[in-house]
Amino acid sequence: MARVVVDVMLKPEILDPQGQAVQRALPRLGFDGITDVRQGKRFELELEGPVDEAALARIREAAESFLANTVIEDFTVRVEAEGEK
Amino acid sequence: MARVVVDVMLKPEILDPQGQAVQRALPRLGFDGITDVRQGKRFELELEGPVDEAALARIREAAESFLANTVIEDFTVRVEAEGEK
Amino acid sequence: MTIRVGVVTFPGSLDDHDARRAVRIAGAEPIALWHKDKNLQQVDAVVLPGGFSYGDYLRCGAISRFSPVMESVIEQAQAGLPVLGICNGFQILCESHLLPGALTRNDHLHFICRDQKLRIENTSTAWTSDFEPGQEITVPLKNGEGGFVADERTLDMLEAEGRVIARYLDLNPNGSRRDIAGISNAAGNVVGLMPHPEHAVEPLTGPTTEGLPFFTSILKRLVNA
Amino acid sequence: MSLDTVKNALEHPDVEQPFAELGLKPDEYTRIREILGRRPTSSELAMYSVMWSEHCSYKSSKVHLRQFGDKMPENDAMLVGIGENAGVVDVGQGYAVTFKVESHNHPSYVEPYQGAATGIGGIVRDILAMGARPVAVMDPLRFGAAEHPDTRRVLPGVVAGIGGYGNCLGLPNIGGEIVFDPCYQGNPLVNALCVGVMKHEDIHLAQASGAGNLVILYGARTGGDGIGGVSVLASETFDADGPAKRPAVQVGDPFQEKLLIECTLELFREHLVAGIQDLGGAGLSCATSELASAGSGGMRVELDTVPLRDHTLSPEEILMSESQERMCAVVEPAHVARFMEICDKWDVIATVVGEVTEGDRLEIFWHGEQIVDVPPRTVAHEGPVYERPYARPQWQDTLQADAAERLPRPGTADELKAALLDLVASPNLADKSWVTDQYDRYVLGNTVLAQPEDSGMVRIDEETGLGVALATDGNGRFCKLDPYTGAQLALAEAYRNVATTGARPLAVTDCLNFGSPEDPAVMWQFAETTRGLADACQVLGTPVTGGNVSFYNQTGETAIHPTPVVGVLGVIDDVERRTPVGFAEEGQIILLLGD
Ligand SMILES: Nc1ncnc2c1ncn2[C@@H]1O[C@H](COP(=O)(O)OP(=O)(O)O)[C@@H](O)[C@H]1O
Repeated sequence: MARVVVDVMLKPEILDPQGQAVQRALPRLGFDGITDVRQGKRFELELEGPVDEAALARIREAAESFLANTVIEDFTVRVEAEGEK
Repeated sequence: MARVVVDVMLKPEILDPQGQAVQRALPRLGFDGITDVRQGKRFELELEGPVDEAALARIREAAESFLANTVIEDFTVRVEAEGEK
Repeated sequence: MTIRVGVVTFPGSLDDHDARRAVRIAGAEPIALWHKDKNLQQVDAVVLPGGFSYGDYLRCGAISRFSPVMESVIEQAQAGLPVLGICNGFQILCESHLLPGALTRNDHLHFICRDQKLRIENTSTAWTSDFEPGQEITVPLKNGEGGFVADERTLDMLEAEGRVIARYLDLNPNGSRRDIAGISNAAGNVVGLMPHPEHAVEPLTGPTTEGLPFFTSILKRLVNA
Repeated sequence: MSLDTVKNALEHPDVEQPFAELGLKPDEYTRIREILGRRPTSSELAMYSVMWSEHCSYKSSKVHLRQFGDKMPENDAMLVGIGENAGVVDVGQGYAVTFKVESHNHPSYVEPYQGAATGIGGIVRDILAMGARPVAVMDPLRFGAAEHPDTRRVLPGVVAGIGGYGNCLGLPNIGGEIVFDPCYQGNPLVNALCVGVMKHEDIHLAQASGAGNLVILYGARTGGDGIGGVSVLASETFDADGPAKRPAVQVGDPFQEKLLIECTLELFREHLVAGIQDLGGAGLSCATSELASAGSGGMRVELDTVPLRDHTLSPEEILMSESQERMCAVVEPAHVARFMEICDKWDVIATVVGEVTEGDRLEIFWHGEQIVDVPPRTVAHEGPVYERPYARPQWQDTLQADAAERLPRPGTADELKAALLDLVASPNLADKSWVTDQYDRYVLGNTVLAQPEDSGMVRIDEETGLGVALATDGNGRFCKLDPYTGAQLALAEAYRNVATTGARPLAVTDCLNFGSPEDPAVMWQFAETTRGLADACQVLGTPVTGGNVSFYNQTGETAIHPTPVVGVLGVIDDVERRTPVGFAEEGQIILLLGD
């Protein structure tokens, strides 16, 4: 069993109201020095078989066509290293 | 300027309807061999100053008290390595 | 004497006007409270209304819980001030840890608006004393994140202490654990409820008027106090 | 790279300009040069190109829409007519109501959720800009075949977007339509209606008058949203690296819009606003030129004061940006401080970006250099007008000859049963609660009728029970068979739906969804539709107070069915006396009216 993580973030040029709301709230809560916040999604996929290039290619395809909306979002796919949380 | 990433995931014992919906849809779209999917949030925070221990401690505090609801969610904080996307 | 019930307006509150109307129809005086204001104007009770405060962007209620008004609400609720949180208000109460558990995304992932049947399970709280024990009512429900969750121990504790104040009947609209629609704190002065009793106070605009006792309960309690 | 200033345009008159890429025809470009007596600067070119687009200028539809004014029935209720952001009618007891239906078809096909969401956001700001509190929305929708895979992509996103935005704004959804027809497969119709209420004295207009008054931009920061088209200009003004990516898609922020509504209503309440305009399509180009054009003076704008979300934007792009959730107000200097206080109370960013001037020019500056100097009317109100050729298509006869009488009829009980089951199961007739359950119909506590009723109804005065009813209808198949009669049938149906609630139909709004106006057959459908609607409005005594035209709804060469969506507004003196559909109790007598 292996874990693959897909991170999906709004493209930088797209308005991110969620991230902005968090950013505006942080100084009010006493957390300063944070100049920008973007909020995105994180998917953790557990794979049955080995994470070889073929498996990763399929996950990239799933991310492209389904997990992310590439009209407004970018994504990255990576294998989570053993023991990483 | 440095980027700190906060990942927030539902605790394993809490039902994750979004992750489940994704998991159910994947085989229908022809993506097999994925035994579990969890969906969480990813925050990218841009810091003004250096990311030293003090800065990280403050971000951990913000995650604990604000970015995550620790009744149902776990979080991790990490500095994004140079050039990582 | 007139009973004064404060209704807080957060940025993004939507049902604040409706909550004030319900308070008025119940015979009390509604007082508008502003999120930036710590002063609760000596109200006798507080309603945290429904809506999408701060857009519900981080988590529902997560940002509002840190507003100045909540400092006072939290402090006074702990001292016994009756507080009712409806929908977004319930979410704010959980985020504030005045109530246990959390409200999560509906299990079907959609926003849902429907006339919902409930059973009132506890009539000894500040906000439910005007109901008959076991009374079944229908009031509107509308939310996208209304699934109540808590760990098993907390759920057992809520059941054992009679703190589940309302349960969904016929259909569980959002995947709430144990069909929970509303709960109270241990003292019974703080109540959180996912459905919207303030939309069931007039025959013309609501499915029933069976939401009204939530607002008349508080009157009786305060008058008798 | 270099800024194209007015001075530069004079000194370098022969620069070749990408007017065609911006959608301007050669003669339109020539006319701009005539108006200005020189070549336009790139900022001016940007402004003219968006404002003279079909969408903003109504250049193909204007000559036909005039009938709504020419044939307007006598009607005392009309307070503000066609031409403003939305029409306003008197509903008695000192109240006025404003309502309008608009399209957001193309954006909703590209990005269903955000396209539909920003469609709601846009129409709500139109209503707000009239001085009214928005009180309800409706959403007439048309999709391709229910079982088509792309409908699965488009429909859930559209419905979630309408719900996501409308629910978060706190506006009850009191009705709409969902129609499936293969003709909408590559071009769904997402129309959105909003209705707002105000007192007569609160009506506000989009005009900038009074030299010395300040122009305040407030709401969201300006980003690169929806400026795909102008990137041609940007690529000329940017250095070798080229411009940063510009999104073609706008993202809505309903929370920001809710703040904008409450903030604006408080500004109105304190009488701080002399003129106001929402920023919709064409953004600042539209708001500044329309305000200046409708007012008595000119306007001077310092464009570099506009708060930005993206600091790489060029002045041309700032002028064209369609970033959502912004408004532009004209304010007397004495009121500016209080104006800013109220914006601050609602956490709304507000910035003085310019002032009303004595002259009659719209002048825009960028870090002190003049980049625009135009007569505003030529941008906003005196754009090109076309008498497009139109002709009844030859296939119309064949189509009409293929009459319903030729279809087989169910003969036996079994066939009847099967026909009935088919009807009941058809997506167009089946229960719609799977959609309407995703919309909040209770918020604000004044919804008297909503789904499954044929009209929505909201109370506008809690003391007296005064209320309004609204219905929208449209049938593209009828209109394809006969656009003149089809439009009238749509009006008649909406009119009946309102009347049967007990309300008195008062006024009409319409969204005219058609194919390309450059196709004479489509133009004929359009001409027939407007003629039919104007004639019927005259007969029924209900004026058209405003609406929207959406052309170029087609896939390749194939146009959608001509689809006018007609909204009727009625007034009821006491909502207690409304008549819901359905049998109320046993023993009631059933009557059939009409034949
Ligand atoms: N897109 C929509 N948004 C909101 N309400 C809708 C929508 N589509 C249908 N409705 C509502 O659902 C109900 C049933 O719609 P429909 O089946 O089209 O009714 P009818 O055929 O009687 O016009 C009506 O109250 C209508 O206003």
